[in-house]
Amino acid sequence: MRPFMHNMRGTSTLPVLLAVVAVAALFLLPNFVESTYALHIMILIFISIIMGSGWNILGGYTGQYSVGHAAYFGVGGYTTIILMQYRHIAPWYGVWAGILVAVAIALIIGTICFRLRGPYFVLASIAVAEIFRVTALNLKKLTNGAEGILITDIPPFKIGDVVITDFMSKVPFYYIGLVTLIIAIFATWMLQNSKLGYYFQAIREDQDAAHSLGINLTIYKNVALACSVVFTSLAGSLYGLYVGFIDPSTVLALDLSVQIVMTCIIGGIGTIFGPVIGAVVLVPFSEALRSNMIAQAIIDSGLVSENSGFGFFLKEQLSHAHVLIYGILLVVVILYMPDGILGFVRKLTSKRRKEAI
Amino acid sequence: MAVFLQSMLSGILIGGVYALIGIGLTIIFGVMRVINFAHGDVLMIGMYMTYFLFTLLHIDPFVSIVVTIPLMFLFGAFLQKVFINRVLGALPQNQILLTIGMGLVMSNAVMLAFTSDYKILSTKYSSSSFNILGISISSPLLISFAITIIITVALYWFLYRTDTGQAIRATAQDRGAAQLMGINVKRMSIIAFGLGAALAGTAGALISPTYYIFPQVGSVFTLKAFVITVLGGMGSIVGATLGGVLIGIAESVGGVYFGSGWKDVIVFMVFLLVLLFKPSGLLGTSKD
Amino acid sequence: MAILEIKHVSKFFGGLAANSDVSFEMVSGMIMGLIGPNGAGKTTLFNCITGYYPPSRGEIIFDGHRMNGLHPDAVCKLGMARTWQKVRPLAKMSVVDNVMVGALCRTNSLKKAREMAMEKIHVVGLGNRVKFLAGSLPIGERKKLEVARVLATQPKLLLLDEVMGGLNPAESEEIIQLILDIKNIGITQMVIEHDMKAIMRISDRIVVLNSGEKLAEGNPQEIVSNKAVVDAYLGGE
Amino acid sequence: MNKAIVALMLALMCIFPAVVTAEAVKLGFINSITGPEAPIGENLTNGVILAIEDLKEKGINVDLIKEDDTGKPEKSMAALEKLATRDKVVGIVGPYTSATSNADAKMAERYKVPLLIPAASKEEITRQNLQWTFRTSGTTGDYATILLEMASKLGQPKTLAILNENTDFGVSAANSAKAVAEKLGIKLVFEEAYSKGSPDYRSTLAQAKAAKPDLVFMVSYVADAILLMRQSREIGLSPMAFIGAGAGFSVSQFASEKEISHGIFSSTQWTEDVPWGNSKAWYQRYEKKFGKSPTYHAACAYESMMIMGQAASTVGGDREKLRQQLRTGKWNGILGEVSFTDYDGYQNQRKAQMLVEQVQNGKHETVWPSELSAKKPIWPFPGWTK
Repeated sequence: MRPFMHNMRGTSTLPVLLAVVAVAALFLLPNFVESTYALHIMILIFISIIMGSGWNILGGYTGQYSVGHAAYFGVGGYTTIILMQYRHIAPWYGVWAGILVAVAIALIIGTICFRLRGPYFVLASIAVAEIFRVTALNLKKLTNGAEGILITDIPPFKIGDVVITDFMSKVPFYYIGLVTLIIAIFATWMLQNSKLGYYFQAIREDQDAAHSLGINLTIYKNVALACSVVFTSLAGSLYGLYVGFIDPSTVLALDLSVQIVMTCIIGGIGTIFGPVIGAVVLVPFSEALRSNMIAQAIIDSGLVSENSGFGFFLKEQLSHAHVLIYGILLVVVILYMPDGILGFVRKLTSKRRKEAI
Repeated sequence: MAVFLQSMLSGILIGGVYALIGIGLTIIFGVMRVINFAHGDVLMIGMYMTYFLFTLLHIDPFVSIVVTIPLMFLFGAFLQKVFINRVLGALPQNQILLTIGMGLVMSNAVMLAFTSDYKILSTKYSSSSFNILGISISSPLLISFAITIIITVALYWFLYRTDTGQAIRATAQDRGAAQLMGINVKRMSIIAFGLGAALAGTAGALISPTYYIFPQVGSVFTLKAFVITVLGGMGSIVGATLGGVLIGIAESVGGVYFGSGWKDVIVFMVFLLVLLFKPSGLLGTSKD
Repeated sequence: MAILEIKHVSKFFGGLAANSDVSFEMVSGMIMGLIGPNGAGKTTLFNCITGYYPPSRGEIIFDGHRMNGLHPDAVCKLGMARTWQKVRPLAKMSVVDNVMVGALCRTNSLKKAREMAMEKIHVVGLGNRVKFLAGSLPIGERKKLEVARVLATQPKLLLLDEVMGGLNPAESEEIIQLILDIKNIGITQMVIEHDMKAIMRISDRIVVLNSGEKLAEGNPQEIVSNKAVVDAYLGGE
Repeated sequence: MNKAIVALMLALMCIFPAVVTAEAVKLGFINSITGPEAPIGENLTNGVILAIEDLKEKGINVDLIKEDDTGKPEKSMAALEKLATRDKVVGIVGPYTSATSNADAKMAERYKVPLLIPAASKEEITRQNLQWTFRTSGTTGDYATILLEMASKLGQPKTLAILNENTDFGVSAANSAKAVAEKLGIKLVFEEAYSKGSPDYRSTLAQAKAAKPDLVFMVSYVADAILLMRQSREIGLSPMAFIGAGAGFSVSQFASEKEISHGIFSSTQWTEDVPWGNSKAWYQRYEKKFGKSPTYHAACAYESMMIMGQAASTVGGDREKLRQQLRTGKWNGILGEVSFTDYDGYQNQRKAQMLVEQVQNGKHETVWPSELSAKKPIWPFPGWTK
């Protein structure tokens, strides 16, 4: 391994230090923050980062744009929860089973679908996810169909006789999410700086060239998929356990697949921190839109009176319009920041640098 | 047997409308290589247009396509010129997300404007039918099937017999070569998207009397359109026509023999198999 | 000793024969020129040899291995590497990363791969471009990058598909020198080229393809004086 | 990376609790305002708007915080979380769907905030020993029971076909119907869960017809309800009776399709005919204000908000007191007398008096039970008009 400074593209030691500080701060956060609402948003951000990082390995680094990752998210979540609810297998074992099942399924699908390229692969990935969704709807004995599975209680996690956590508050989920996301980021970093990472990127840049350089496309694409699915499945399990409810229309939906891709693209794909930035921007933004906080803030700040026509419009209509705004945002980002926020920022700084010279 | 014939027939009739949706998508894909995730939402716009023409101006839905087609064409051309055009060279995932975003904007803008109520367009003939040999045939569905055939024939004439049509087909076959041959590819793209939107809008108009209308209705049809397009071979108009009818039949007959819950699985399985083993579509000539 | 034997290779696309019944041999250490008019089937033959298409008929023996049905990655591992007529840089990766991808075919260590890559980069003369993105290089340097990348896979046989295409005379001259240098290291090469002067200069032997068939084979003098070749091909120049 | 931290800080600033000042009763309302459930969600919103007006008239000022859950459980949880911890509301009305209600019910338990579910009918929601969750809506079991009991009294149906949409509500209602039918000795001869939004149900209906059922029980929302009946008419499916489990079959949009709606039964929790409260006047007021007639969802949401508002006005922001109020109180409004009791394995569940309506000449008429009915039921199904 070479020293840090060269490995992380475009970054140097200072940001790494900052990252360490940020992680430390995140670990201490629950001790200072009483608002469980804030913790809830943080946990959603974490889950979003984990699934984004997972997708990023396949989509960002290897260039295989799956718009069907909800399939693996759902398989992971369902496996863990079915095992817990019907077989009484504790989730910290079930999660591994979830990963195993998801990876096994992914490898079968990958072997079949990876011969497709470009838009054809995208469509195949959507079809796979839809097959999973409809299957989950129909296998009522296994998945309880459209009614979904409601978790009664997560057994307390014990080592020996010592209860580590009983999962009654959000804090354990917060830490599990945080640790998993750090692992996901670290794994991405490791990948980027390994033979695998080089091979993945070579496949992304030019499959045929990569093939001629001794890279077995089927094997390496499947390896990328497997790595990707590990985190996607973990995110799914974590989501299911945290929300306490799982049903096909939430965990196996096309919406979710799109959301995963969107997190990465908005942050910047094929970069370690792309999914992080994507999640940190998207989750609070959509929450603020959903709960009408933005309109409220505009009114509270005194810019617009609540009783004026515009104020009324903001208060009553903006909450209806949040998906619309989300859509507009998406269009604007794609048109004006096609490389995501990270790419945009990088372009700005490099421009400034050039101007300085 | 009666059940089988019944489901065959309604499958074929519904399939005609699916074909229109598929043809629209396939032209767009063929010419621009962009997968249009907003296709269903464009169809939804067509439905609302038909609905308001009917309720406000009392224009029969089947007559209203005379208005719908040109309007939707302009709408499609506008979308292409303002949005799609800017991502033609971009990464496929960016194109996909852009069209998804456009779809979200369309469906939610419509929701804000007209609420998310289900709108049901009730004509005198909405639920009329007649019987032949114990098989009932829905009159509006039959009319819409007939119109589909007329439009498809007109479209074939346009694409195969006019210069513009041939230029579109040439662009669909090989964008680069078409450009070298002096075809104004940009213009073709605008026309293609306009055509695609017009066809989707027409399909929307045709199913309005027998279906219902709400802002999110598009998603049902977007996925179907993909399946149809791939089945027929992306970019193949004949293929999409047949693909539409095939999917109509597969859904209808599959629903009977595998249960309607599983019919989508069957449709998507067929879709995957075609993608894998005959990526050029059922009709396409395979290139070794 | 023959390092590569092409035995009666044919390749059909639909009903069309892109190659039909092509046979020749290459001896270790030589440079074989492969020429022919456009559409003669040169690149198709490359693709058959390197595993992109399975040949419809015939056999390809490389270094004692039967190559039919092997995929390009396996072909590369056996020691045969190719460049592309239309260059294929890994655009968003740096020059050194591009070459490392080639080197990783032989090692699992990034450190070793980097050393190997740096060495090849210096061989082709891109030492001052190490950290540039491959996509930002001009065409001449992309061609060199492509050569460095295949060299890093440590091939016994190198197939170069029009490495001088689109280059100015000075750049072409650099590439010619590079090819001769590679020959001196002891790597066998097969070269597709349109520039007749260059191909005559560097080739030990030349195979002429026309409409998918082998028209002639011999050393440069023989080819220049071969009537069939002159009629079919050189005469047209 | 620096940017990431800045962004994080900004995000946190958005989230941290704002200063709260409240004089009025602070209540939350979670609903599906956008998303696929929005069409019905709108009825709930309208009902609540009327309730807030009426509460004001009673001198109860409600500071209502509306939250949209887009029909997704995790969004709904976020909404509840925000209401309970950041906005510090006393009580919450909502959410709409069964899936979101289920998720929120557990969360309400954790935050000890009274949650009053207006319209979700999945049985399990109030069968989990939850202390803080109350439900105004009847359950899917109630829907099926009244319909099948009525059918058994009016005729002697022996066989039953069930067609339900493959959603949480559809499946729960179908399951309840199966259980009730078994109790009454009615045999199930055909069952199909269809995926909603399909333009063509003809093949499924042709199959149902081939099974020759006496009763056809359907669960679907209005759009599919109209489609199903249109296509039943085309196919010529004509059993002893069509019975629909509320939802789509009980809205006026369905009834107005005279050709296909005449003679169809549906169960519901509220109609304008009921003698409870000032239902008739409320119906007219709703129609005038929103330009459409109210569904039972609207009535349930209205009553839920009325109950929540009245109960909360006396407790001065104390959630535990509010919970006691809800457990012990009795209210009289457009749903008749409402109280939340424990019975049949339910907790804090309103024992809903269900009604059966029949569409007669394009209008819903309450036909069952006889003591609450305005008209006599038409039995059996009169057949399709030509």
